[in-house]
Amino acid sequence: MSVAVETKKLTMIQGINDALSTALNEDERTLILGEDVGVNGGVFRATEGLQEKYGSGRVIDTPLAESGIMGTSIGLAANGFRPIAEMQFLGFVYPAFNQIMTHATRLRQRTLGRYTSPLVIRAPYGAGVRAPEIHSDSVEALFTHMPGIKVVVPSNAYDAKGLLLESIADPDPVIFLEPMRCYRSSKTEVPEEKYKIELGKAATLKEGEDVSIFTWGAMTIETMKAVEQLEAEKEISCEVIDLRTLYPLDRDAIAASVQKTTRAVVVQEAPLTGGVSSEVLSVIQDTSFLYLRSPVKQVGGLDVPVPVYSLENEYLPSVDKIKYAVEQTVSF
Amino acid sequence: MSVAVETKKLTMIQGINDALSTALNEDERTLILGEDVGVNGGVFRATEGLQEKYGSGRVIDTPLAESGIMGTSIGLAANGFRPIAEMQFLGFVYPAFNQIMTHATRLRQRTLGRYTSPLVIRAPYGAGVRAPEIHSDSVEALFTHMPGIKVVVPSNAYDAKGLLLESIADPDPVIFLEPMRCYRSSKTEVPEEKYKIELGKAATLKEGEDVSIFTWGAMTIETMKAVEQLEAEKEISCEVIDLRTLYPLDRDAIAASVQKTTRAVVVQEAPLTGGVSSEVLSVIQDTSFLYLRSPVKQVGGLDVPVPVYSLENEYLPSVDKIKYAVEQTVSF
Amino acid sequence: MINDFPMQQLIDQDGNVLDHERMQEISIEKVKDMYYFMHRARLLDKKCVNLQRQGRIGTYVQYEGQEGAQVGSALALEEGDWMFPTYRDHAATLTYGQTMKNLLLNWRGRIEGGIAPEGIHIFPPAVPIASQLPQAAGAALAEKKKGTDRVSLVYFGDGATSEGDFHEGLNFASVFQTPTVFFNQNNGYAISVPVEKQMNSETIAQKGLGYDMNCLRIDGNDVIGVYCAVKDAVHKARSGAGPTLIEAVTWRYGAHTTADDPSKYRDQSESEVRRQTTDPLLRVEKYLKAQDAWQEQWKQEIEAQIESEIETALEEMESYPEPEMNQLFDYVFETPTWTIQQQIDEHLAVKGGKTS
Amino acid sequence: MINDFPMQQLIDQDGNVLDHERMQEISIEKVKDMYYFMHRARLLDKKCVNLQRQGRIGTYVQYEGQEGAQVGSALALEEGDWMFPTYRDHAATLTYGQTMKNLLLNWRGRIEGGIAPEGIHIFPPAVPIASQLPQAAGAALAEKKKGTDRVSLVYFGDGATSEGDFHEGLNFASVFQTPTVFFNQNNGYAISVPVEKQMNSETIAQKGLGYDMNCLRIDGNDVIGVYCAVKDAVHKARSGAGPTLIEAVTWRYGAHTTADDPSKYRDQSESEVRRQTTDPLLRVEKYLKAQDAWQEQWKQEIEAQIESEIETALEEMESYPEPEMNQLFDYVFETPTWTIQQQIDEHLAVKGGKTS
Ligand SMILES: Cc1ncc(C[n+]2csc(CCOP(=O)(O)OP(=O)(O)O)c2C)c(N)n1
Ligand SMILES: Cc1ncc(C[n+]2csc(CCOP(=O)(O)OP(=O)(O)O)c2C)c(N)n1
Ligand SMILES: [Mg+2]
Ligand SMILES: [Mg+2]
Repeated sequence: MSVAVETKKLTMIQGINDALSTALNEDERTLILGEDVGVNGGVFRATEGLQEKYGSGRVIDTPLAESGIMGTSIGLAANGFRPIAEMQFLGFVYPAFNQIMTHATRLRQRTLGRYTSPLVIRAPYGAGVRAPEIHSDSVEALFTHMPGIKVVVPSNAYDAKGLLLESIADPDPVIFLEPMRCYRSSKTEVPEEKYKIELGKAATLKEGEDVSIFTWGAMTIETMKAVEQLEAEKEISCEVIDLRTLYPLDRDAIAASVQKTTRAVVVQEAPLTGGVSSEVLSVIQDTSFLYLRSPVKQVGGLDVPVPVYSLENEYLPSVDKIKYAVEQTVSF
Repeated sequence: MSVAVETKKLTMIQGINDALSTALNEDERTLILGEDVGVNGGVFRATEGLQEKYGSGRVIDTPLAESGIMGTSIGLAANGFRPIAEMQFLGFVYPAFNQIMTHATRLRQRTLGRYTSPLVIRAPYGAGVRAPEIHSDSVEALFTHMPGIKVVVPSNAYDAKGLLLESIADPDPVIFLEPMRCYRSSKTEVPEEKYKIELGKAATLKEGEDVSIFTWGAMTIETMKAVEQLEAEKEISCEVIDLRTLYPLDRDAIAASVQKTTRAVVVQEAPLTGGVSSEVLSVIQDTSFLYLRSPVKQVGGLDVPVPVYSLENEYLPSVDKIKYAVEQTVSF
Repeated sequence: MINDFPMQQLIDQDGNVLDHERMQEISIEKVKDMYYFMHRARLLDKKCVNLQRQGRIGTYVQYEGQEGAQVGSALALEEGDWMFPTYRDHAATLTYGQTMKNLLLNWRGRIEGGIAPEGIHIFPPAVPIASQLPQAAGAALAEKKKGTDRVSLVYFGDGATSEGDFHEGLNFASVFQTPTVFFNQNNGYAISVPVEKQMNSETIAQKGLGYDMNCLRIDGNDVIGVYCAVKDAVHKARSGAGPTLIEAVTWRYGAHTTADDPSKYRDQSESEVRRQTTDPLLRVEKYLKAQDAWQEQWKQEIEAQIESEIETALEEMESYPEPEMNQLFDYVFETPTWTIQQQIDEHLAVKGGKTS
Repeated sequence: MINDFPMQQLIDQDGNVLDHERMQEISIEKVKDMYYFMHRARLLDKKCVNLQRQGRIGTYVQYEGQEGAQVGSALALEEGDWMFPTYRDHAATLTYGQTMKNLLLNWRGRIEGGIAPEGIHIFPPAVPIASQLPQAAGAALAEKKKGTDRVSLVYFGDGATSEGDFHEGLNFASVFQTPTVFFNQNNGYAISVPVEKQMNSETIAQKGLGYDMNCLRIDGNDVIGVYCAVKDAVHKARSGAGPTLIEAVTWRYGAHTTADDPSKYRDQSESEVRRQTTDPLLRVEKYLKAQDAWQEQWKQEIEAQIESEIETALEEMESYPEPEMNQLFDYVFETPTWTIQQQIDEHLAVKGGKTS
């Protein structure tokens, strides 16, 4: 049996807009709050047209105060709504850190389930789009270490729509990080209808035999480029896995891939030390120690503040660095 | 040649007070800012007697606002002073996160050295003292992943004094985390005179042959207990290393120990996922892959919010859990 | 500025009525109720200080002296309203329906201690100072969106006014005109820091001016005055006239918590003087006496009743089953992640003595 | 409330003097200086918008329309004072001594762009909104502790007043009575959000009341009025009378940044009307004309001079050497940690083509 599904080719930002509209349409409790999300439709147009369609009572321009946005969202969530709070850029989530860390993530436990915070925090993030200072931080690791919140990072329109709808439906807080470089870098076929993608499940972007490369978000772009060259130039067969959810990681997918290829490289954009890549290493160590033929190499941003844009290409993991790491791993 | 050094037996909190007094006495630019640090001498008495001695212009009771404390300290540091900002508990550092993450740690880079923030953030931290909610968080990993700040954790009076004096002298931001359980858990001989301990250097608490255990802060207490039992009951010879500085880690000490014992366990108090222990694993993987006979085991707190005190012993890594992990590692 | 914000009273500290018209609304029975709730709270507080000394509960946060502010405000709420307390507001939560048993459990470090009986909307006491303010604005905004006339009432101290969240909470509430009452208890101190070092302004009430918010300053030890002021603010909120900031001036007699030594930073004899002069219970007693409505026997009756209530609660607390481990795991997410599940398994493996 | 905070002017929009006494202090030369600095800033701004369109610089933040507020305030500072600008305050920093070359480099994403010449205390432009306010309090507190009479002047927008750091900065400054001038440019919008949605109050000046801080509201397009008001505030600060909050009402003609499309959220024709009516340069021109002190030739002379200055700066910018990699590494810590050193080595190994 085959079912005809209507699809359209969308950029990731369109996929996100589609998911938001779907959620607003389907459930009256869904609200969007943030800076410039209303009339302006968001600085990246993620919420374009939504206030017009669903009203300023549901797509709400807030004052410029991230802690206020989060605190208000927690109150709304505990009292029956499903807020989607936008942080205009992830680099501006820090003022809201206290609300997220001590309240959003803890309310269910603090009340043994009486109150919950079914909310989503959306934030554009990452470097590589020549944005001003502080606009380019990739601090997903701050949230993977925070008990009580799930961390999701899509890399394309299809995943973005499905993962965002699942995040909104999730009964607990989810932080949904949107790599700015992926917003318009490609288009994918996206079903017009509603669908969800389970959180905690990685996607295999490419199968391979010699080495597993784990990555997510914008680094999928660099990684796929590196892999293309590696396969052509060096005949190294690479498996590429887009982790998609960073907490909880897809332990089974990581283990299965490493156990097949016996080698692994992790590519992250964030500063190397203390990043999510070290956690992927933990999972590999735990599940696949005896399979490993060489040390897991981590490729990451430098342990320096994300610089202003003239230096961002030097900061970011490059195709060459990924190739270098993969070659080192394979030839170890 | 031998030099007679006057020492006194101090608790860790006394060692800290001694270091603060030394720094205030020696350098006029040193200031202390925080909630209740003045007249009250701090809720743990870390600053006891200091306002009396050095005046309310140098030991300053601030309004109750952590972001204000940090922001003001940054302005003072950039303009010639050496502020030591106290966060009353580490669980209350979150409102100051933005100032630390986007300013204190970046000022030197943003100005190519024109302005700097030679400041120290002190904070009591960790569970196990039956403190109220949110008072017991151990979130050192949030800072080890933050480029531009060093992370120091003493476990006894001698280290505390030497490390704190070095942190104050450091030309860049240091976050100095004081495990509350160590404040009065033991006394050590502390020289009366000034001395410093280099940051980034671990201390070997005990030499051993079969397995290296890396830990820091209050977990040194649990670990030493576990080791005593393991050696007595199971004849497992354990090397115990107190990392003392979590950023930068003591790579050489970690490598040397693992290469000697060929096995490693990391014990941290923080929730397991995304903690500093994964970073220790990274260093081991990078430096000592071929030496390892078994996967590095990590023992940590649970991936749950630090609970209120009736449950904190269930939350914290226990002596039994450490023993279990060491045995698993040795018998792998 | 302080002249613009006189400390409003209905009853002065000698029990004299200052606003006869307003007092028409307040029956003697109502006043006796207030006294009852204050007395109940105070006896519990005294008991808790003793329990802490005996090591039967952990570090305890006293509120003695603040019963007028807390009880008066709590009584102005109705069913379905939302209360956002701090760690010090147990007189308020107790009055609004939290059980004594749970309050005691709270000081035993039990999660149950922060949960009110089904149907009573009390958030668990906020520990990170001022963080509850934007949340209270959010909960009230939810009611407004649902089209009810329910309100939220949020407690916070003088020290809390320095936090960014105080400002953001008031701003959001005023911008969205949420039905929220911001109820400040200015007890003069944030741990050791007197209000004069906390702020440069002479009143907290005036901080409402920056938001064009209704704001006033009242005597927090005048329970009837507190009740009326909060009632008015609640009424405004219900009828769509937006939030109000109330500064209730009060005093804690004791230490910040049982872990604190107030003699380090203030002369405790001031508390002794206040007990004789501005005490909220004493004031009602004087008022009732002046109205010829005070019966010593009644007082003894309610006291006996409260004491037996406390004893019962204490027994319940002390015989309460030990916490289940699953409280740690089962409420982080609706469904535990594999990371947590793996940790449970290992935890149980170690506990069960299975060490390999 | 708005009546308590009338928008103060020295010169009205037709160039008429409203406060003759005060104008005694202000020589025609001084006014011409102000015009010169405003014109210089405006020409640079226009140039930058063009450079961005041509792709010669990155996303750019316009300030056209706000030159009165920025130049008037900057001129009130003296050597050794501290300036804390935002991303939009280049007319101020330029006037206070930042170079055109560096401003241009700033928009090329160069670190040098945020650094002022040696001896001029300008902090790099703050991007996280309002974060610079407590820092400005801190820098001023340092001067006070050193016993100098130097002050800090901090810029921020209407949107910034919603952040917790606005509140904490003002509170710290008022509690410690730091010599700080909080200079708000209320340009009506925070990106797309009009000030009416940002706050419930009609003025920003009134927010100073909560701190018992000097506060006033001025016409930000009246450069002379701005200069005098800030001069007064600076004088107060220098003489130990503490901080001041100034709301300067102004308008940005253009988009929030070159990445923004203002037609999404407002009718841009309002900017056109304002160019003809409230423009800060036009006003000075009218004033000078009324004083018979306007020479078209002088204007052309300064224009030519400014244009050549801009051309020189542009050349310097475009011929500026590419950034050195070491800028990334060498300024994280005074001495790089091994983690960074290892990353440098690997970085160079890869760059050097040494792939194993
Ligand atoms: C964000 C934060 N910082 C610091 C603390 C530590 N602390 C607990 S109570 C307190 C003083 C609070 O004073 P106030 O707001 O006046 O309330 P009161 O205790 O007098 O009722 C402080 C500093 C905290 N709980 N949260
Ligand atoms: C903490 C933070 N949140 C969000 C942003 C994104 N942002 C940049 S400018 C701006 C609006 C600022 O408005 P206003 O304070 O009025 O200053 P203006 O831009 O009008 O000069 C916003 C929301 C930011 N830079 N920092
Ligand atoms: Mg108080
Ligand atoms: Mg603005």
